[in-house]
Amino acid sequence: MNERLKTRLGRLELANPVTVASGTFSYDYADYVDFNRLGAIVTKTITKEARGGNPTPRLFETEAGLLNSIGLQNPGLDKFIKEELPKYNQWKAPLLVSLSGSSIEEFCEIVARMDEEDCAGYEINVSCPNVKNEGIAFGVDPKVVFELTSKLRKHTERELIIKLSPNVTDIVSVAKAAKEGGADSLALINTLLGMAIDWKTGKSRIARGVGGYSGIAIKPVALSNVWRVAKAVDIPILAMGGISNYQDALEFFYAGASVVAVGTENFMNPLATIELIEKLDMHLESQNISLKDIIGKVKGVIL
Amino acid sequence: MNERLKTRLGRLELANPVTVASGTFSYDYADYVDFNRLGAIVTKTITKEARGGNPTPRLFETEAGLLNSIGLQNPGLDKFIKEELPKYNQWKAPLLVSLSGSSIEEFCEIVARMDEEDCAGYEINVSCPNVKNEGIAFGVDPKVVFELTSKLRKHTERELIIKLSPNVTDIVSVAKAAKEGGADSLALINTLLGMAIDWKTGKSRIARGVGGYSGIAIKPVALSNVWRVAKAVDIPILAMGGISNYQDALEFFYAGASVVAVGTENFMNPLATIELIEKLDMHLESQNISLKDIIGKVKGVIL
Amino acid sequence: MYKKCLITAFEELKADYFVLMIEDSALAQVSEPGQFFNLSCSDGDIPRLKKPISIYDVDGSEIAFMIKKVGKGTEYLSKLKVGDSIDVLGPLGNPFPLVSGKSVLMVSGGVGYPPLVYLKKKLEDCEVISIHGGRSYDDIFLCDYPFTEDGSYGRKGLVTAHLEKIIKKHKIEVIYTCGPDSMMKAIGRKALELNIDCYLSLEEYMACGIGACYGCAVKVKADNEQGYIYKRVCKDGPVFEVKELWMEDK
Amino acid sequence: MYKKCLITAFEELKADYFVLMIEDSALAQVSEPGQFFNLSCSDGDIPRLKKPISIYDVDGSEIAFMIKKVGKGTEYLSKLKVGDSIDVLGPLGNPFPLVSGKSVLMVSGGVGYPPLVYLKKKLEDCEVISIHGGRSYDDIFLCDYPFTEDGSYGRKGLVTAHLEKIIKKHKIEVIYTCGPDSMMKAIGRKALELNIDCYLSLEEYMACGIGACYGCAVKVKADNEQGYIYKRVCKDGPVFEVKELWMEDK
Ligand SMILES: Cc1cc2nc3c(=O)[nH]c(=O)nc-3n(C[C@H](O)[C@H](O)[C@H](O)COP(=O)(O)OP(=O)(O)OC[C@H]3O[C@@H](n4cnc5c(N)ncnc54)[C@H](O)[C@@H]3O)c2cc1C
Ligand SMILES: Cc1cc2nc3c(=O)[nH]c(=O)nc-3n(C[C@H](O)[C@H](O)[C@H](O)COP(=O)(O)OP(=O)(O)OC[C@H]3O[C@@H](n4cnc5c(N)ncnc54)[C@H](O)[C@@H]3O)c2cc1C
Ligand SMILES: Cc1cc2nc3c(=O)[nH]c(=O)nc-3n(C[C@H](O)[C@H](O)[C@H](O)COP(=O)(O)O)c2cc1C
Ligand SMILES: Cc1cc2nc3c(=O)[nH]c(=O)nc-3n(C[C@H](O)[C@H](O)[C@H](O)COP(=O)(O)O)c2cc1C
Ligand code: FES
Ligand code: FES
Repeated sequence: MNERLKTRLGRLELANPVTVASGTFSYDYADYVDFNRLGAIVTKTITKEARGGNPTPRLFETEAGLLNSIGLQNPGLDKFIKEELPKYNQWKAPLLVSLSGSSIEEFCEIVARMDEEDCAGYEINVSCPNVKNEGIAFGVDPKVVFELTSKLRKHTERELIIKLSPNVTDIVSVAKAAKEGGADSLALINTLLGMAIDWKTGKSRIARGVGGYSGIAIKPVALSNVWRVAKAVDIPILAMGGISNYQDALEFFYAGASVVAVGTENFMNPLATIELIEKLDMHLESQNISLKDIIGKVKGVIL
Repeated sequence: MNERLKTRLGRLELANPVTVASGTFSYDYADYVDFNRLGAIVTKTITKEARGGNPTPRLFETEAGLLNSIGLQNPGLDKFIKEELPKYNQWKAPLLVSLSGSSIEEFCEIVARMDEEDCAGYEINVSCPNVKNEGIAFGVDPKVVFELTSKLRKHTERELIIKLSPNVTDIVSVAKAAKEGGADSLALINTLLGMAIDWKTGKSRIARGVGGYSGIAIKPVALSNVWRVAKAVDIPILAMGGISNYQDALEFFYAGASVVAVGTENFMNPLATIELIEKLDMHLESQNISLKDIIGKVKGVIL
Repeated sequence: MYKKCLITAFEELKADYFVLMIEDSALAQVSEPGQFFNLSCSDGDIPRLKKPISIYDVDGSEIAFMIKKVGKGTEYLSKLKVGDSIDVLGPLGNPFPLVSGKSVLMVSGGVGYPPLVYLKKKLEDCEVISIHGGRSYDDIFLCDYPFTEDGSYGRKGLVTAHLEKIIKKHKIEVIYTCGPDSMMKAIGRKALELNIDCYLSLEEYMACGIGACYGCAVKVKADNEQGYIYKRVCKDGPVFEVKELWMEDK
Repeated sequence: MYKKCLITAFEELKADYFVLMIEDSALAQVSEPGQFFNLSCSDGDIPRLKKPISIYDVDGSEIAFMIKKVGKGTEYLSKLKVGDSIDVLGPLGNPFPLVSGKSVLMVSGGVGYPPLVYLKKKLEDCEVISIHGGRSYDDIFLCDYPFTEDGSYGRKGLVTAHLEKIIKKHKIEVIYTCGPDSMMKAIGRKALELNIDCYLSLEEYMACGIGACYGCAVKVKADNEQGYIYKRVCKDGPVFEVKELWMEDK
């Protein structure tokens, strides 16, 4: 593209600041989206062993957002490497592999194995609300996050992104722990915890009861987390949470994000990423500014 | 009204399960709403000394919810007792006084003083996100909540409600601490933390940067908190968060709430409480059930 | 394909049903029975998840959908007019396998009706018997054996009631079915029992519609501990053979 | 009062401005200049906060609003038609104090125009001079001294530029003003300097509109440490005398 849109995510220089949120996008979108135009590609979260996922129903759209309870259904690391990785690597956009494990060792094992393959870096999912006995435990405790990050750091020289959960008392302390552990950048936010019930029958809309809440409704929450983390921790932020268009993206850049990801909006508009890039570029051009002029430059805050 | 709608909130038997969320309602609404028809009345949060509140702008409506940053502006306890309390006590609906303090002693002092006056009970606001150096600190730590609640318990025989914040890693542990400290019931949720930025100018929509996020957007989050707390703690729940109509209220009853409060929706429709009561009654009648038949009876959850 | 298409016809049927027609020859050429489109159901207002709707008919370069208004999304669609345009994503999913020279039974319930209409048009040299059921007269469309739950039209009761008799009478060799889960399960079980080929077009709540999100999962038999794995209705289906499906109750 | 009212007239003005008229004699009787209504701006869709709109005119049992389309809420209003109905909450706030037999200056900017039109109609025995400013020709309405920022109509520049000259020329004794914050501040300061009575009708983001939420705060002078306290524009205002206001920059 052009200079205006260039941005840095830790070790990576991206052609533009737009990528996709893990789990909401896959090579299936290649029929609609030119992946070469994305700033980066983020895969669905991969685990060491295959996972069957959660009982159904797994989805429900509420008045203003989406509940999901996929439960990290995925084919497992080996099959991913054999069958999916080659597909992703046909595109020139840097590939960030999202991964999760049930122990620190397992996280390390996956990174070590992936490091033998081709990809640009890792988004470490310690924050999926839809998996029991793990995920949450990792993402909410700064000590655990520090230990996990520092161990992972030893296994790779590639971009190491820790993806944070908003379902914590103090996201800043978790973010700091990730940075101190050696993370190159932070991704936030994962989904909120949410629920919906059919008022006619009393039936939970999601089989697991609670699911992950995403989409437009969570944008203000994501934005406040990005702003608070950006003020306190000086590594780049990959932001997601209700981002649908270039206006939303601008809010996040002002709050301190260096890259934005489109998640739930892909379902509403498969071309959302491309339209965002194009319109963002036009906007910056019309204002005669580049991205770096606005990142973190929110005004009017009286503390 | 009638038997179908009766509900219990700790020590109180309420004629119907509908009240208002603190800070979103005041006697100013008496021009529009017949307060005698409410199940209970909850006041705006009162502090010992008068409070000026936060800088402006204090409000912004996002795509799906409302940001506010009032900062507990209120006339202080003495003036409240002299000028506002008599107004509220002209109505027969039980009055719950919401209050907050900057130390455990101050909380106790307010309750002790109020106990000399006429009211049905207290909603203890340990969870306001718009006040610096307090609130949050109280509401997020189970140990502090336990200590606060047990000390307050010594000062009153009236209904003691602890209002919880959703901005915590583990709301259940805070809820348990409140119960163990002697709370009669729990109110949840207070607002989420949220932010919005004017994409054209980069200006924060709220002077303080971050505000409290309420309204329809937060309903799924409120519901998941109510459900998780109701399963774990067996004292009644006064639920709020995006409740706009009787269908929303039914979701919360199924999730485990004994009483619901209308907050942000009062701004959209001043008659929301009354319409909710009427339509809920019609619905229960048409199904030939009473409230107690559905409280906590959510179905279809596969754990 | 993801396209903005012109609405070329709109027809109210009875009660809450209506037919919407779009024009696009590229899409029409590749649209097969059993496939569906994800239709935009909002002008940017929320909620705005796309909604899956089966192909009801293809005529030249036009594609028809038959839709029942049940909520916000379908209500939006019901207010569209000829000359408006709509974003469509599709055709999605796998079509029904076509048989020829067979004695075929089609069983539909509610909005399971439309895909079978298009299927019938495409089946060659088959003798087709159709059963359709719904709550009441308003939900009944042209078929050989209509059933209503309230008895307001055709026979009273569930479509599955007389299933075996009809199968035997018409010497049915293949069954195609689309409708409520419970109905399809009953038909599937009967097909297994009588050892008849049976294709079901399933419904699950969908988000992406193209296989990316794994939201629309359904249990398919597998050689593992649980006995099943989850497949995606949108991409691995929506049509499944009864023998692949895990038929225990959820 | 909170009522559903019938829309009895709708008139497009230039550019994005329009006039909406509702009928209700009880409301009309108590509607005074400077007061406003909170109008419903949605059919249940979100967002749906009510929007404060000043009273532009009262004629018999009809109340008129002059509105500029600036976002979703006012866009909804701009699409209403005669015969539609709308929920209105009001009249809200305190009216302008009425003077008589005085030489009066009215200064408005943008959508600060409508309340002053109704005020003018209600002032008796006054000589009224009006200044109105806006971005360009599209934002200008009938007045004695029109100003545009881009010079496309009237004088080029801000309404405040020639303020002192006009005050002196017409021996102004009272100023009423409504418009952008910066404009009103400049006028207020000039009024203080020249010791002229000055009433400002303020705007702040509102939620309840009736004094319950404390969202619409504005700084008013007070005898405390900071020198100010916050009052509510909706209930304690929207009209304030310049002498009460805290005039430092925010
Ligand atoms: C493969 C497939 C083909 C379909 N074909 C047709 C058709 O030809 N004609 C027709 O009228 N209907 C069809 N449906 C059903 C149709 O998708 C739903 O009626 C529609 O999504 C309802 O949306 P709503 O906003 O109007 O109602 P809502 O109030 O949102 O939902 C009503 C019910 O519709 C279903 N539903 C809602 N959203 C979705 C979604 N995103 N994905 C799947 N189901 C959903 C749920 O069961 C829900 O309880 C099909 C569904 C699927 C999965
Ligand atoms: C006392 C008062 C009287 C007013 N009288 C008139 C009038 O007679 N004619 C007229 O055209 N406009 C009037 N306004 C302004 C009008 O309220 C806003 O233009 C309107 O709320 C914009 O809503 P929106 O959804 O169209 O735009 P949005 O895109 O939501 O907002 C555009 C701008 O309008 C203002 N605004 C938005 N929501 C509110 C709110 N809830 N409360 C206050 N301001 C808001 C903000 O400055 C915002 O930046 C008045 C405002 C106040 C406070
Ligand atoms: C259907 C769905 C599946 C998701 N799967 C994953 C996942 O596998 N790993 C992950 O880190 N986040 C996952 N997420 C969370 C998103 O990556 C993102 O953090 C969240 O949805 C907020 O962004 P959004 O509001 O733009 O969707 C998923 C979200 C959705 C809606
Ligand atoms: C303008 C405003 C002011 C509020 N003030 C208070 C308050 O003083 N004390 C309190 O406990 N909660 C306060 N809240 C939070 C509400 O009581 C309620 O917990 C929250 O808004 C969620 O409910 P809702 O979505 O129905 O509004 C306030 C909320 C709003 C919108
Ligand atoms: S709807 Fe996303 S995988 Fe089927
Ligand atoms: S808008 Fe609520 S107090 Fe003024």
